[in-house]
Amino acid sequence: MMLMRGNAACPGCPIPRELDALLEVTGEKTVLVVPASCSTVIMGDSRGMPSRVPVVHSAFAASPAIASGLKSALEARGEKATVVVWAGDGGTGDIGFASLSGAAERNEDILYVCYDNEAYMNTGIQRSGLTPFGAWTTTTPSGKREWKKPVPQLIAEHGVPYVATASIAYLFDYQAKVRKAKDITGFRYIHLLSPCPPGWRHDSSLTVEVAKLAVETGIWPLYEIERGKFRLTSISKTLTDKKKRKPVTEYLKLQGRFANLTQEQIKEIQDEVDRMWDEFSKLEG
Amino acid sequence: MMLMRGNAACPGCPIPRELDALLEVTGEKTVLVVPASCSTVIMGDSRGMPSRVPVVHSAFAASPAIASGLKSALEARGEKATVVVWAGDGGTGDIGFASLSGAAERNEDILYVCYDNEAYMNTGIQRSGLTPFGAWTTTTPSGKREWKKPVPQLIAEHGVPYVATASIAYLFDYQAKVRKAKDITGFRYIHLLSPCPPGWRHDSSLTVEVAKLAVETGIWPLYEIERGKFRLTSISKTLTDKKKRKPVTEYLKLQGRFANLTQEQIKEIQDEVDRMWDEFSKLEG
Amino acid sequence: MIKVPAEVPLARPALGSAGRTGTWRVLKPVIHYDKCTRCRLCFFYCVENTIDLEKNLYPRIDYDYCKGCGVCAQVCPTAAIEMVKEVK
Amino acid sequence: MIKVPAEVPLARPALGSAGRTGTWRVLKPVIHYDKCTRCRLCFFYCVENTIDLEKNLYPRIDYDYCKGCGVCAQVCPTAAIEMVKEVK
Amino acid sequence: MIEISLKGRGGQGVVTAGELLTKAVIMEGKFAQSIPFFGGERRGAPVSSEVRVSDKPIPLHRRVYNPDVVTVFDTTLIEIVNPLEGIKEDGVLIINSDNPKKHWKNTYYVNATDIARNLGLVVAGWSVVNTAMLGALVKVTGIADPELLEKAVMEEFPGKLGELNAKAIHLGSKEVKALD
Amino acid sequence: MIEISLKGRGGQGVVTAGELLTKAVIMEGKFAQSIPFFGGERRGAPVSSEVRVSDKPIPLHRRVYNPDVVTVFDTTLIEIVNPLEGIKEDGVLIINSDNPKKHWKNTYYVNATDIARNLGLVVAGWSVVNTAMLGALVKVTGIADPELLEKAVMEEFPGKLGELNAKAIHLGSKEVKALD
Amino acid sequence: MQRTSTRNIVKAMVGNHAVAYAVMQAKPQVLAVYPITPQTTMLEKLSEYVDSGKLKARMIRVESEHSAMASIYGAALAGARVFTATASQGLLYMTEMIYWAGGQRVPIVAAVATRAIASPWSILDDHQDFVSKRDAIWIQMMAENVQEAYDLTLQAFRISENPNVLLPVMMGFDGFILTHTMERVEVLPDDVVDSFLPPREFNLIDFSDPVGIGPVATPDDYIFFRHQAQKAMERAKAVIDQVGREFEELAGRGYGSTECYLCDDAEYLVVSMGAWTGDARVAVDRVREKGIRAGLLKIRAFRPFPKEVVRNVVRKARGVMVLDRAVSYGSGGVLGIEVKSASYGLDVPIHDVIGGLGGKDVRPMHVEKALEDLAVGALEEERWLL
Amino acid sequence: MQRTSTRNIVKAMVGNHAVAYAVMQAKPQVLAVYPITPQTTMLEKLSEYVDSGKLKARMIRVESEHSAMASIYGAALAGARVFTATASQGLLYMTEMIYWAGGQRVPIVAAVATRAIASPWSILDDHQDFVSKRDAIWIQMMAENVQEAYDLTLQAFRISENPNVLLPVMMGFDGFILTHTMERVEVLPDDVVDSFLPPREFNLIDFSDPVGIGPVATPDDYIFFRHQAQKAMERAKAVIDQVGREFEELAGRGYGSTECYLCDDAEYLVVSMGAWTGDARVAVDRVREKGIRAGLLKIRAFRPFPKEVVRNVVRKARGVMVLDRAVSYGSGGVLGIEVKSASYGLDVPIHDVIGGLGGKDVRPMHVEKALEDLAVGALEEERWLL
Ligand SMILES: Cc1ncc(C[n+]2csc(CCOP(=O)(O)OP(=O)(O)O)c2C)c(N)n1
Ligand SMILES: Cc1ncc(C[n+]2csc(CCOP(=O)(O)OP(=O)(O)O)c2C)c(N)n1
Ligand code: SF4
Ligand code: SF4
Ligand code: SF4
Ligand code: SF4
Ligand code: SF4
Ligand code: SF4
Ligand SMILES: [Mg+2]
Ligand SMILES: [Mg+2]
Repeated sequence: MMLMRGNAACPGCPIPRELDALLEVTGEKTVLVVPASCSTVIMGDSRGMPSRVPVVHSAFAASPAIASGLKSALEARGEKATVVVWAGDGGTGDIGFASLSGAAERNEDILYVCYDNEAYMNTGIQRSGLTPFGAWTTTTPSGKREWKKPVPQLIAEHGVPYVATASIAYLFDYQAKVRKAKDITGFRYIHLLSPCPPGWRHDSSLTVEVAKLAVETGIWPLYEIERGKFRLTSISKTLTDKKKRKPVTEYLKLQGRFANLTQEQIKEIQDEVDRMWDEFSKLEG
Repeated sequence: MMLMRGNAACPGCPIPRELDALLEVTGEKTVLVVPASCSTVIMGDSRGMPSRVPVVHSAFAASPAIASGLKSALEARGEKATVVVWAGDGGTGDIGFASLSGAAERNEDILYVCYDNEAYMNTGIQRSGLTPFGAWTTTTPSGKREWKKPVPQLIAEHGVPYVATASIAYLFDYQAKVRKAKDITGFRYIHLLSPCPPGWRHDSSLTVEVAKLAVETGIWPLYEIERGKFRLTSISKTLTDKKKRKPVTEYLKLQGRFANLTQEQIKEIQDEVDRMWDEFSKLEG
Repeated sequence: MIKVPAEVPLARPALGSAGRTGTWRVLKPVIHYDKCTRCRLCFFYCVENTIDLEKNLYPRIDYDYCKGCGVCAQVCPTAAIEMVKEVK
Repeated sequence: MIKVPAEVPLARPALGSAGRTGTWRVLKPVIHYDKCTRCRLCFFYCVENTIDLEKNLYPRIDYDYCKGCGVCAQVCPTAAIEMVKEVK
Repeated sequence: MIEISLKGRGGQGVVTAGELLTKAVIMEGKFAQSIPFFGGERRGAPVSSEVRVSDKPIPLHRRVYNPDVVTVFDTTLIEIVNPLEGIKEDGVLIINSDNPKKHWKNTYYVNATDIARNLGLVVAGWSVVNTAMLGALVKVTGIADPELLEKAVMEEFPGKLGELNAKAIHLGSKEVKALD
Repeated sequence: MIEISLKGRGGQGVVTAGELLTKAVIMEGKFAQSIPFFGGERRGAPVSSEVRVSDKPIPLHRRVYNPDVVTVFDTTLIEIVNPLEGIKEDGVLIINSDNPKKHWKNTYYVNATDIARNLGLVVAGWSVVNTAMLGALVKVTGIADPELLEKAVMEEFPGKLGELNAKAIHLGSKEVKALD
Repeated sequence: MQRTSTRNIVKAMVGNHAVAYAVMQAKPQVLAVYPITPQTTMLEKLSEYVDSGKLKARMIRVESEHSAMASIYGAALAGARVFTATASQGLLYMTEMIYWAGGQRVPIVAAVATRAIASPWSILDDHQDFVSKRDAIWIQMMAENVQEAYDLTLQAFRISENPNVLLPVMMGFDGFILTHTMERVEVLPDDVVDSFLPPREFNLIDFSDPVGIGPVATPDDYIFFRHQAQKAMERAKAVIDQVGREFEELAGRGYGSTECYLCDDAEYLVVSMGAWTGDARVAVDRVREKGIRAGLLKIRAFRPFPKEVVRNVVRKARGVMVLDRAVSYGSGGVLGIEVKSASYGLDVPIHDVIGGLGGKDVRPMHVEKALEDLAVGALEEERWLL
Repeated sequence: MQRTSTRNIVKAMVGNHAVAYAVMQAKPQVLAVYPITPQTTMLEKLSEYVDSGKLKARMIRVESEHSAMASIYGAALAGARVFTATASQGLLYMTEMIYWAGGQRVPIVAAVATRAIASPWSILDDHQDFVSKRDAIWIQMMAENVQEAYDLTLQAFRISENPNVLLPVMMGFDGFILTHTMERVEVLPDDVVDSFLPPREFNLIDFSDPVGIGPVATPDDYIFFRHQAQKAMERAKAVIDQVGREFEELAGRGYGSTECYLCDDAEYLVVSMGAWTGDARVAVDRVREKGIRAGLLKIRAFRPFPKEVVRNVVRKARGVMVLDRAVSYGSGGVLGIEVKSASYGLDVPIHDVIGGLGGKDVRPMHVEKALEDLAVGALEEERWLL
C-alpha cells in the first residue's frame, strides 16, 4: 500500500485507489507533483500525509514546470526516479494548459497523469473546459453548452512519445499503461476518467460501475498513442462496431448531473460518440 | 490606408502590410487587441499610433481574454464590430496558450490572428514553441532541437468554426480568409507566417520572396478548416504532388538562421514536410 | 546535506491522515464468507485500499478506515458483501 | 459618456508615429517608369504601405516614410525599381 | 447573547441547520449569526456549525468557544470531537439518540433519526436529522419562534420537502425530553 | 571625467563603438562607462550611445547631458536629433563626412564611410563606420590608448574581421581633420 | 454601527451571497469569476442569477484568474460595468492584470474574499493577499461584517466610476469569517440602488474617435500618468466619504474611510481592519470596564490610506496597537507599517500585534490582554498571537 | 566604494553579462529564464554558456515566467542550485510562485532587472516591480552598479543557502541603467568563487525519508511557519553582513545591508537604493561644497529592512529625504514608507522625493536642489520629479 488508509477522500472517491495503483507500478522512487485539487486535500496536512513517496504540492498552474525542474535536478544528481504529475482536469486543461503544452513541446522527461473528474471538484463542482456537454455544475446550472476539451488528442498533436487514456474500472489496462509509460523517456501523458460521487451525483457505491459504463458506452474510449501510433486497448478494441457499444443513456442515467438533459441533447451526445468511433475505425483500420 | 506610414517596424517587416490588409477587410469597426510583441512597438507610443481603429494594448498572456470581454461589452451595447487579436507566436503558443485555448473552448466570438515570425522578436530573437526545428535563435545557439508546435491544428482540435493559415506572399488568399472569418460567428483563427528580416537573417528585400518559398516548398501549407472540413487553398492546392513542391532547401538557404543545419537535419525537415503532405492528401482525398 | 529545520512546512507519511475514517460510515460492508469465492474483485476495487487479503486469500475489511462507500458490495460478483446500517 | 481626462494613458492616430522614417533609408527605391507595366505588385507588397497609386495607376513612392527595404524592387516583375544609395 | 454549537456529520445538514435557525431569528427582528465549519465537507466526516443569537447587533466574528447550547446530531461524535469542550457551566446538551447517556448535567435527547426516517427524510442512506434537531433545540431553549423557523424552512425547501421538514421541526420539538 | 556622445543609426555599430571604447579605457586601468540608447534598435533609425571616461570610479548613472565630445556617424542626423544639444562650451564635434559643414566651432571630420567601404566593412548595404569613427575620436581626444582599442576590437571580432576593424581605427585616426 | 432605514429589506445572508446580491443590483453587463475557496459560493450565486435571467449579464467562464481580470478589463474599456471576485492564489495569479487595470485607470470592481497565501496551503483567512495589491493603483476597502460587504460593494461601483476618480476598487472581506457566515443584512430596494447607481458612462471604444489604450509611454508621459494617478487617489478620499454620506441618506448607515469607536477620550488605541474589528470592539468594551480608556480606529479604506485621520487619532493616544493580519516579512505588520509611517513625527508608542494568519482564530481576550499590556507598558514592539 | 584585491580580474562588462558571469561561476545545475527586456541579454549570455559547455547546467526553456519560477522551485527542492532572472511584467506574472517559494523557505536566487510596470507600457527603469515582492518572504538586495550586481549575485547564493536562513534571495539592479551599461568589473577567479561558494547542501527529495512539501497547514502550524519565517528574516540580517565581510576578505570590497556616505556628521540625509545612489552621492558632494552638511544612506538590503541602522542614522540628521523610484499609490513612496516606519518615534522631518518612474532620468542636480530645499525648509512632504 503506497497510499495509506484513512485519508480525506470522499467515500467512494476513486482517487486513493488510482494513486495506489499508479505507485504500485512506479515504486518508491517516485515523486508526486500535486497541484491544487481534491488530491491536495487527500494528501493530508501538516500533521501527516497518506503518501509513502515524496509529494510536492504545487500551485494550480505550476505542476508541469515544477516537475520539469524536479526531474532536471534529479538527473543532475544521477538519481533515477519517476516524476509524476498528478493533476485534475482543471489544473490540466484550463489554468495549467500553457504550462502543460510547454512541457510537452519541450518533451520533458515526466509522466503526467490527469485524473479527470470533469469539473473543479475541490472548490465544489464548477465547470471546467473538460466538463462534458450538457452536464450540470454549479456554474452551468442548466448544463454546459460547450463540448469537452479533447486534451489527450491535443497532447498527442504535440508529438510526444506516449499518450493514453485509462479508467479505474480497467485497472490492469491502466497499470499496463503506467508500466509502459514508466519505461519511456520523454513526455508521457495518461488521462484517467475518474468518477466523483458528489460531483457527478451518483451513489458512492457506483463509482466503478459508472467508470465501466463510460467505457462500455464508448464515451470514454481506452487507447494509447505510442510515438504517433494510435491503438485501442482492452475492451475498447471490441467496440468499433456500434452494436457492441451500449447506448450512452446507460451511462448518463446513473448520474444526477445529466438528469436534465433533453432527448435531443442525448441524441447529440450519442451522435458525437458515434462520430468519434467512426474516426477511430479509420485510424485503426 | 488603415495603418499609417512611418511606424516603428523594421525595414522589410511585413507586419504593417499584414495589418493594413486585415483592416482593409474588417473595416473601421474593428478593435485590435495587441499583446506584448513587435506589434506593440509598431503601434507607436503615447505621442501617436499608426492605427486608424481602436487599439487595446494587452499584457503578454491576456489578449484572448481581453478580446472576450471587449466583444461581450460591445454586444451588450448592441455594437456590431469585429474584435481582432493580433498576436505573435510567443503570445499565442507559449505564455498565452491557456488563455487562447480557453477562448477557443468557450467559442468566443472573436477573430484571432497569430502573425508567426517564429521567435520572440521584440525581445531580440529568442526561441518560442513555434520556432522551427533547427533554427538558430539567441537561446538556441546551435539550433532548436524540438519541432514547431502545431498551433493551427491544436486550435482546430478545439472544434472551433474556422481555422486557416495564410501568408503575406498570397495576399488575396489571406484577405479572402479574413473576409470569410469576419462573417462567421464564434472563434476564428488565422495563422499567418510572417518573415522577420533581422530574426530570420535575410535581406530586408526578401520578405515576400521568403514568404512565398515557405508556401512553394510546402513548409507552410495554405489551408482552411471550416467547421471541421479541411481544404487546401490557393497555390497549396496544387502541391499535394511532391514533384510540384520545391525542395525545402530553397527556403532554408535564404535565411541565416538555418545556416548551420546539417545535411541530415535538412533531410529530416524535408521528410517531415513530405509526411505532412501525405496526411493532407488523405484529408483532402 | 543540510538538516531541514522543523520550521519548514513539510508533512510526513501517516496512517489515518484524516483521522479514523471508519467513523464516517453510515453503512457498513459485511462480508458473508460463505458466499465469497475469493475472486478478489472487492480487494482490487476498494477505492480506499481498506480491504486486505488474508493468507488464505479471503478478503478482510479494515473497519478502522473503511468509509462504507459500498463499492466493494457493488463489484462483488456473488453479492457476498452486504451493506448494513452502522449501529452507533 | 464621461469625457476621459487626458491623464489616462491613451494614444491617438498619427502619421509618422515613429518619425519621418524616410530618413532611415540606406538604399532608395527609384522607379524607372519606362519599365513599369503598372502591374501594381509593388503597391500590393510594399510592406510599409508607402507606395501610392496615381490616378493613371502608376506607382509613386512616398519618400517621407519609405524605409528603403527593397521589397518593391524585389517583387517588381520588370525590374523597374532600382535601389540606389541614398545621398546624404 | 446565546451561543450554540451544532455538531454532526457531512450529510446531516449541520450547516443548513445553523442557517435556518439564524434566518428564523432574523425574521423575528433579532440578530443572529451562523458560522459554519471551514473545510472540505465529506459525507460522514465531522462537521460543525456555530450560531449566535442576540437582541443586539453582534460584533463578534471569532468562533464559539463557550457555547450555551451544544447540539449533537450523532452521538458517536462525542468521543471523536469532544463537543462539550468549553460548554458553559449552565449550558445545555441536546443529543440525537434513542438510548441517551448522561454526557452532561443538562442533557436533552430526541430520536431525530427516527423522526427523519419516518418522514422519509433520507438522502443516500443518511437520515437528514437537522430539522428535527432544530425543533428540539428551539423547544428546549426558546431562542427562536417555531413558526418563523418553519417559515424559514419552507423558504429554503419549497414544496413537499419543506412540509416534511416543517413536520420534523414539529416532531423534534414535541419529542425532545430532558434526561435525568 | 570626459563625457562622450555617439550618435548614429541602427546598423552602424554605435553601441558597439561605445563598448569598445569603454573596454579600451578599462584595459588601461582607468574607469569608463558605456550607456546605450534604450529602445528597440531598427536598422536605419537613430541610435545613440554615451560614454564616460575617468581616472576615478564613476558614480553617475544618469544619461549624458553635457558631452565634451559628440561623435556623429551620419550627418543627416544633425537635423533630426540635434546631437549638439547640451555640448560643453569647449566641446568637440566629430563627424563622418566627405563634405563637412561647420556645425560647431570645434568640428573634426573623417570620411568613415569610405574607410569602411574600402575595407569591405559593409553589412546589408550599411557601411559599418564605428571603428573608423573610434579611431578619429581617440586621435582627437586622446582618451584611449589606440593599441588597447585595437586589442579590444580584436577580442570582440576575432580573426579577419578584427584585423579589418583594427585597420579602420588606424585609418580613422590617420585621416581625421579639424575643420576650420 | 448599524442603523436602519425604513425602506430597507431585512435578509439573512452569508457574505458571499450578500455581495452577489449587491452585484446583481448594480447591473453589470459583464462578469468573469474563476472559482477559488472561499469566494466560490459567490460565483455560484452569480451564475444562478445570470442563468435565471435575474441578472442580465454575460458571465465569462474563463480558464484562470489572469483571464478573469483581463476579460473584465476588456469589457470595462468598451463601456460595460464589470465585476470579478477572487482570493489568495487567484489574486496573485491575476497580479499582472491588477496592475494593468490600475495603471490604465479603468473603473472595475473586484471583491476579494481574503485568504492566506501558499506555500503551505491554507484556505483560511488572513489579509496577506489583499495587501499584496497595495501599490497597484487600486482603491482598497475592507468590510467588517456582511452588511458592510454588501454596502461597500454598491459604493465601490459609485466610487470607481466617479469621473474625478476613475480607479478600480477592490472590496476585501474576510474569507469564511464573512464569506460563509450568515448575518442579518439590510438590502436596499432595487429602485433605490438604481438611483444611487445610474448606468455607467465610461467608455473608451469609440469608432469615431479611435484611441490606443495603454500604449508605450515616453518617460515624461509615464511619470505624468503616474503622478495623475496619485492625485486621483488623493481626490478619492473625499469621494469615498461623499459616497458614504450619500449612501447613508439612502440606507441609514454611514460610511467613510475610517470609523472611530470611543476614540475621543481614548488613551489606548487599537487600529484594525476587517472582520476582527468587531472582536476588538468587544475587547475595548471589556477593558473599559476594567478602567482602561481604550478606543478603536477602524481602517475601512486601506488605499487611499487615510493618513490624516490616522495621524490625528493616534496623536491623542498614549499608546497604540495595530492589529495585523498580514506581514511584510523582514519588516513588520503591513498595517502597522502604514500607521507608523502615517504617524511619523509623533511619539505615541505604536505596537504591532500580528495574528490570525492562516485562519488562526483570534479572540477578544487576545486583544484585551494586549491592551492591558499596552496600558502597563508590557506590550512588545511586535507581538505574535501564536 | 570600490576597493581592489590583487587576485581580482578586471573586465569591462554590461550588467547583464556581469550577473551571467557570476551565475556561471556559482555553478547552478538548473536555470530557467524567460525573455523580457531589459533582462534578456542575460538569458542570452547564459544560453551561450550552457550551449558551449562553460556552464554545465540545464536551461529549461519554459513558456512563461510562472513556469520559470515553478521549474527552478522544483529543481531547488531536489537539491539543485538554481537561478532565474526577470523584470516587470515577468516578475508580476510569476507572483504566485514567488510567494510560493518564499513560503516554503527554499534557497533560490533570482535577479530582477528592474523595470516599470504597465499599463501603459514602458520597458524602462523604475523599482515598482522589485518592491511589489516585499511581503513575499524573500530577501531582497539591490545593487548600485555593475560591480555590485556581480558581487551580490555571488553573495546571494551564500546567503540563501545558509542553514540559518533558508530563504530565497532576489537581487535587483536597475534595468538598462545597469543591465545595459558597461562598466569596469573586477571578477573573482573561479577557484576563489568555489571556496566562497561550496556545493549546495539543501535537498528535500530523499526517497528514504519521503516528505510532503508545502501541504495544507493547520492554522496553528501555518502561523508557526510564518513566525519562523519572520525570525529567519531577522537572522538573515547578521548573515548578510557576515557574508559581506567574508566576501570582502576575498574581493576587497566590503558589503552589508547598508552603506553610509558622509553620514557621520550629516545634517541632511539622502536615503536611496539602486543605481541612482551614485548620482545622489555626487549631489551630496556638490552641496557639501556649498556648505550644506549632507550625507547619504544607501539601502542595499531592502528585505530584511535594516530598521535599526536606518533609525540610528536618521536620528542624527536634521532632515531626511528619501529617493523613491516606486510608489504605493494612495499612500506614498515605498522606500519612504519604510524609512518613516522604521524611524517612527523620531521627529527628524522625512520627505519623499519620487522620481525616475518609467525611465524618467534623474540627475544629480535634482537631488542637489531637493537637498538645498531640505536645508532651507522648502522641500515638500512629497515631491515628484516630473
Ligand atoms: C490560481 C488558483 N486559482 C484557483 C484556485 C482554487 N482551486 C483550487 S482546486 C480548484 C479546482 C481544481 O479542479 P481540478 O483540477 O479539476 O481538480 P479536482 O478538484 O476536480 O480534483 C480550484 C479552482 C487555486 N488554488 N489557485
Ligand atoms: C509576462 C511577460 N513576459 C515577458 C514579456 C516580454 N516580452 C515582450 S514581447 C516578447 C516576445 C514576443 O514574442 P512574439 O509573441 O512571438 O511576438 P514578436 O515580438 O515576435 O512579434 C516578450 C518575451 C512581457 N511583456 N510580459
Ligand atoms: S469531491 Fe469528488 S474527486 Fe473530490 S474527493 Fe470527493 S469524490 Fe473525490
Ligand atoms: S524584429 Fe522582425 S517582426 Fe519585429 S519589427 Fe523587426 S522585422 Fe518586424
Ligand atoms: S465500503 Fe468502500 S471503503 Fe469500505 S471496504 Fe468497501 S469499498 Fe472499501
Ligand atoms: S468480491 Fe465478493 S466474492 Fe470476490 S473476494 Fe470480494 S467478497 Fe469475495
Ligand atoms: S523600399 Fe520598401 S518601404 Fe520603400 S517603397 Fe519599396 S517596399 Fe515600400
Ligand atoms: S511592380 Fe514594377 S512594374 Fe509593377 S507597378 Fe510596380 S514598378 Fe511598375
Ligand atoms: Mg476536476
Ligand atoms: Mg514572434
